[in-house]
Amino acid sequence: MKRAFPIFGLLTLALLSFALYEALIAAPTERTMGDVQRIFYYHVPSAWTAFLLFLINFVASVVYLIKRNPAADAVAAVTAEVGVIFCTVVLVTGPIWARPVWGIWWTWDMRLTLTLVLWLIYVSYLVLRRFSSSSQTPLIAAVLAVFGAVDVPLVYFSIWYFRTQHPSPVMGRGGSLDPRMLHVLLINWAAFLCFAFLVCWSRYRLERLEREVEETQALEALLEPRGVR
Amino acid sequence: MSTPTITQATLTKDLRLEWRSKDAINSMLFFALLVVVIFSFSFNPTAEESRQIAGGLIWVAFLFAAVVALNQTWARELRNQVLDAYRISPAPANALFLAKAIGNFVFVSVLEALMTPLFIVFYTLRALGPAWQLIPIAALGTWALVVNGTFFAAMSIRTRSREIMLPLLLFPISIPALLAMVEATSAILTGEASARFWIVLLAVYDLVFTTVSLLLFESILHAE
Amino acid sequence: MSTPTITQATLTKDLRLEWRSKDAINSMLFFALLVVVIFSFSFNPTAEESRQIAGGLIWVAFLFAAVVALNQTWARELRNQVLDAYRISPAPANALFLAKAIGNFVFVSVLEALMTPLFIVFYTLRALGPAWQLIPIAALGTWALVVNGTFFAAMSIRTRSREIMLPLLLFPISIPALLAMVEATSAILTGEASARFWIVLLAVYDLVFTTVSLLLFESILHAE
Amino acid sequence: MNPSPTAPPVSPIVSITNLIKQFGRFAALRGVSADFAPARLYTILGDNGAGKTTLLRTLAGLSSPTRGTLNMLGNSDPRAVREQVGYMAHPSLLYDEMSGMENLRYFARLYGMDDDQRCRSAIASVKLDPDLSRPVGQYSQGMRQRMSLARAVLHDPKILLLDEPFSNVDIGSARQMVHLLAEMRDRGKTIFVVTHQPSLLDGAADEFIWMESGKIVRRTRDLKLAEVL
Amino acid sequence: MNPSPTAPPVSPIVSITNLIKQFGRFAALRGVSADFAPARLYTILGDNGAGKTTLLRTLAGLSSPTRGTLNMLGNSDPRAVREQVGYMAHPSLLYDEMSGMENLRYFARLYGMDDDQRCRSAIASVKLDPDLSRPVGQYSQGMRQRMSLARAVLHDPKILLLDEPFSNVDIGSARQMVHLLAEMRDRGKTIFVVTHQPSLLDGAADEFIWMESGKIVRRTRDLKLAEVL
Ligand code: HEM
Ligand SMILES: Nc1ncnc2c1ncn2[C@@H]1O[C@H](COP(=O)(O)OP(=O)(O)OP(=O)(O)O)[C@@H](O)[C@H]1O
Ligand SMILES: Nc1ncnc2c1ncn2[C@@H]1O[C@H](COP(=O)(O)OP(=O)(O)OP(=O)(O)O)[C@@H](O)[C@H]1O
Ligand SMILES: [Mg+2]
Ligand SMILES: [Mg+2]
Repeated sequence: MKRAFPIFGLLTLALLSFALYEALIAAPTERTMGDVQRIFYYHVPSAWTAFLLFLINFVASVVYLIKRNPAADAVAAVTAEVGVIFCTVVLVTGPIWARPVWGIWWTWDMRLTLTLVLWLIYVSYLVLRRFSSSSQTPLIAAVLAVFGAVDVPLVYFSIWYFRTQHPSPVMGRGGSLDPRMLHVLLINWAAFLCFAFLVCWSRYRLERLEREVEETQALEALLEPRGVR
Repeated sequence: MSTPTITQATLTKDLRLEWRSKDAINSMLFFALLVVVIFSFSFNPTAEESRQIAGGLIWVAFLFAAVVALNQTWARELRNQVLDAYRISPAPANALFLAKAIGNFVFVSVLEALMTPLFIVFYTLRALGPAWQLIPIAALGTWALVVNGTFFAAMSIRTRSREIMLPLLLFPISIPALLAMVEATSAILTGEASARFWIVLLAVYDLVFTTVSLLLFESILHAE
Repeated sequence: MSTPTITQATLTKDLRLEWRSKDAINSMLFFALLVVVIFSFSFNPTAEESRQIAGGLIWVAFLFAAVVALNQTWARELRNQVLDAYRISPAPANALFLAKAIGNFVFVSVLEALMTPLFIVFYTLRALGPAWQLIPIAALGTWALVVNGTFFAAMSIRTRSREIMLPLLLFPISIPALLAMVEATSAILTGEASARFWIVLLAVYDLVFTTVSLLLFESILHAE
Repeated sequence: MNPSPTAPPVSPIVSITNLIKQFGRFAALRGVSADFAPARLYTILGDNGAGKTTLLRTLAGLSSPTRGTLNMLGNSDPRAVREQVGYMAHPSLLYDEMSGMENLRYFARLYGMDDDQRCRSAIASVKLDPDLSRPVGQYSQGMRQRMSLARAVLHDPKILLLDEPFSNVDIGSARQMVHLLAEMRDRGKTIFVVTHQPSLLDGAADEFIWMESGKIVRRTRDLKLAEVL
Repeated sequence: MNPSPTAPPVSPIVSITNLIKQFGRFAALRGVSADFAPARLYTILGDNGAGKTTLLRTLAGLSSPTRGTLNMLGNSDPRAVREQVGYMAHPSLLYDEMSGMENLRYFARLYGMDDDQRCRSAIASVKLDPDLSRPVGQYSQGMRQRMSLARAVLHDPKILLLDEPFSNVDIGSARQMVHLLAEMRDRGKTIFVVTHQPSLLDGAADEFIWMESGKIVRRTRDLKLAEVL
């Protein structure tokens, strides 16, 4: 177990660099957009990864509410953090891409808006975690996570119907996408998934360690002669 | 000890107390006037323009007024830790939640009732669509704000710097509801589109979150 | 026991409590972001008419932020009746008032500083007039909101039905300030007119009401 | 933990085993174990910060133990026997804005009761005037204290947890309250009284329980005044 | 009102004439007249609702008399001599969010003092630890009570008004507090203590003042325990 971590780390590193090569060099240049389009290989995978992590967060939270086991809470905390990071990447690469391609930084296209709202929800989740007093944090956070997850489909529908005057700018899926591009995209996504997993893993271990330390400290506090009142 | 009776008891208790010190209502009215006035100064619109923005205007005002009210929801229960008295009693947690939510619903509705005429006057609004639909929209929309607001207010009891916490939790979750309210209202005011979809969405939203709240409130209440 | 030292002591005490957790600033940033997002959902930024009222929109947003702040001004002093400890001390009443007012001013100003750039981005605002003037306007306007707000809040501490009407009676007084802020801002955004008159008006307004508050606060504080 | 010298033959109504309560790193209860027989009047003594309130709150189900188990009325979860437990705390647990009668009426409803007569007698039993229209916030401290006791006994619970009921109460009334408690004990109630004026309960109490820095250190039949003074 | 048997030859430091305090139609003080000599320790006794707190609040200048005059340190307005008066109330008058030391530091500033040493010694004098970082809100009731006393004596006032300083305080510490007060009296302070545990002050107090329904009914040199018990 202890050894598995660094090994996996190396693998991820290799995969990432390969993906980088694929994305920047191997992948064919997009006709109309030119090289800017290559940002696509980071944009989309991070989006998908973020969504996946938020999903895990939801599951973990539900598990915590039922079983009340701290491990689930740790998982929820970690996935939320990393998810928000990847979501931020999407929100940054998006506009960077949008600027040259559409000539504007931001539009209220449904996908963009959805990402933004998701980001808001899970940032508020993190804020809550930091602000609530320790003993109840897991419970309250889990509850909020459920609220957030339940909210997502509603957000989706509302935005889907919202301001339809703005045509969705994102180029069609599948068919129009050059298979080589798709290939690179998938490699990148795989790399991102490994990377995300790696980060989550280490954060998770850290989380657990902190809690163990607290436990032991508390036990010592029990043994030591009563301190000042 | 059935939920309805407790709910009713708690609700009447709260309403009576609020009525004695017209504190909340006053601050909200004060606030409402402030909002309407500042908007009426910000520009005086032609009937056409005002129709375009009135929906957003009204609902943003309502949203923030609601936050002011919701922040006071649990204040009374926290003084002298009366909440503990409820927690050790066999009364069902949901009764308390419902009572508080309904109470807030009443407040915000009163506020809305106070503000709407002001808006209509200031902006010479005239609905081109079916005006009667505005009533279900207002009701559903208000409940959407209030049910989550009450729940999150209860959650933020257990956090540092409560007052700022509530909007942080409430706003992101309420976005779809807010969208629905605004869009539905403007749809009816301008009469350009039908508000049916939005009304349905609001109804679903209310249904979902009322259920979730009722399922989870007990654990929040008894969180130490 | 000079007013400045006490003011400074109280202010630092309050600020330390507010910012005890480093996260406070982040949470406020987030709040600001939320407000702006809510607004851009409610007032389609791409629509021309909402661009026109941007001046008003900004001030409403600031107003909301102010309300959030003002609502918690005296809460801390009332718990455990700490206010009594102040009242029996020889410390000058005005020191307390100034500390609270300045505290609120800081809070609201920070929020404004955070929100403005967001507004500019979302609404792609561009001042056609002298933009730098917006700073004195914001400062003066915020102080106008805050000084009255703090005072009203203090009065409603000891709410008997008689006194609670006071804020509502005094409310019309704050209209000129609101008018000035909004007009000045839009004047500068549109660049059509000069904002000088409004700035002067705001300055005078602040001067007058700060004086009045300082004169009257002592009697308010020691009202039984 | 030396077992009670008066270990009751009857099955205990409340039994605690190795109860530990921690606030962060600080342990307010450090392994409390004890059995309590029904129909007794127990007096809990101890210095400030000894953990008396914490113990009572745990019994009332208001705070959950960090470790250890407790069993009340044959039930391991205090919340399951809420109807049977009455708790009086340091704060009044009353609405300042309402009159005493209005307060009790409301709390009676919470326990599924709805008769004024009962509220009136509860108030009368603590020597207050049921018709006093003054809001509780304007009561004198001692009056508030008594009203709070009335709230605790309102639903006539089997187990009564009183946290310093006599503080701020004038001696005369305090003695009356003691009589009231003794008589309730004779009617089969089990009563726990935390107090710093044990002399008041001398004679009335069945057992005195000394706490020190989160532990029960002594249980004695009668109060050797020498030990406290 | 029989004049005090011990009418002091020295000029009184506090003298009250026919003090009346009404709350709406209810009169909490019904014509109180008395002179109090300096450098004495007065104990005020009386049933709940007798008007003790109201009297103290009036002396502290927190509530203004409906009728009647009072004169402190030769001054007819209590607010004029605020530096010279210390008041301890039922509520703690402390910020729950701040540690004891932070609280005192702030209040010291209000009295134009700015030295930590003084705060530390004040806390130490009530047998608490100045370095206890726990916020006051997490103190036990008795700890809070003591900290509140520390606040009252912080600026070392000539006149000290203490409203039930011993309630919730364990007997040992209460006795220490009494010693502290006696010694302050010897240093020339005039001290008024409202309490329901007069036995604590037996010997220490110079005079016992009995109040009944808003009047002073008796002033005696020593406490005939018979009268209270
Ligand atoms: C401005 C901020 C932007 C945001 C927040 C954003 C957000 C997203 C998200 C969340 C996804 C994954 C959702 C899904 O695949 O269903 C996505 C996919 C995608 N985005 Fe963006 N995007 C932005 C800008 C852009 C721009 C400027 C382009 C290029 C013109 C673009 C092109 C794509 C493509 C091609 C996909 C993957 C194909 C697809 O899933 O349909 N995006 N974007
Ligand atoms: N919420 C809390 N967080 C941290 N520490 C706490 C908390 N509540 C109590 N404590 C600490 O636990 C210890 C025991 O508190 P507790 O109130 O049980 O004492 P007590 O025996 O009731 O004292 P008193 O007789 O003064 O009421 C105290 O040192 C107190 O500071
Ligand atoms: N603000 C108020 N409004 C109306 N009545 C009040 C107010 N404050 C006190 N009273 C009444 O005045 C009477 C005396 O109150 P006070 O607090 O002085 O009694 P006390 O002697 O301090 O009693 P205790 O020993 O219980 O503290 C009580 O009947 C109380 O109800
Ligand atoms: Mg206690
Ligand atoms: Mg009193």
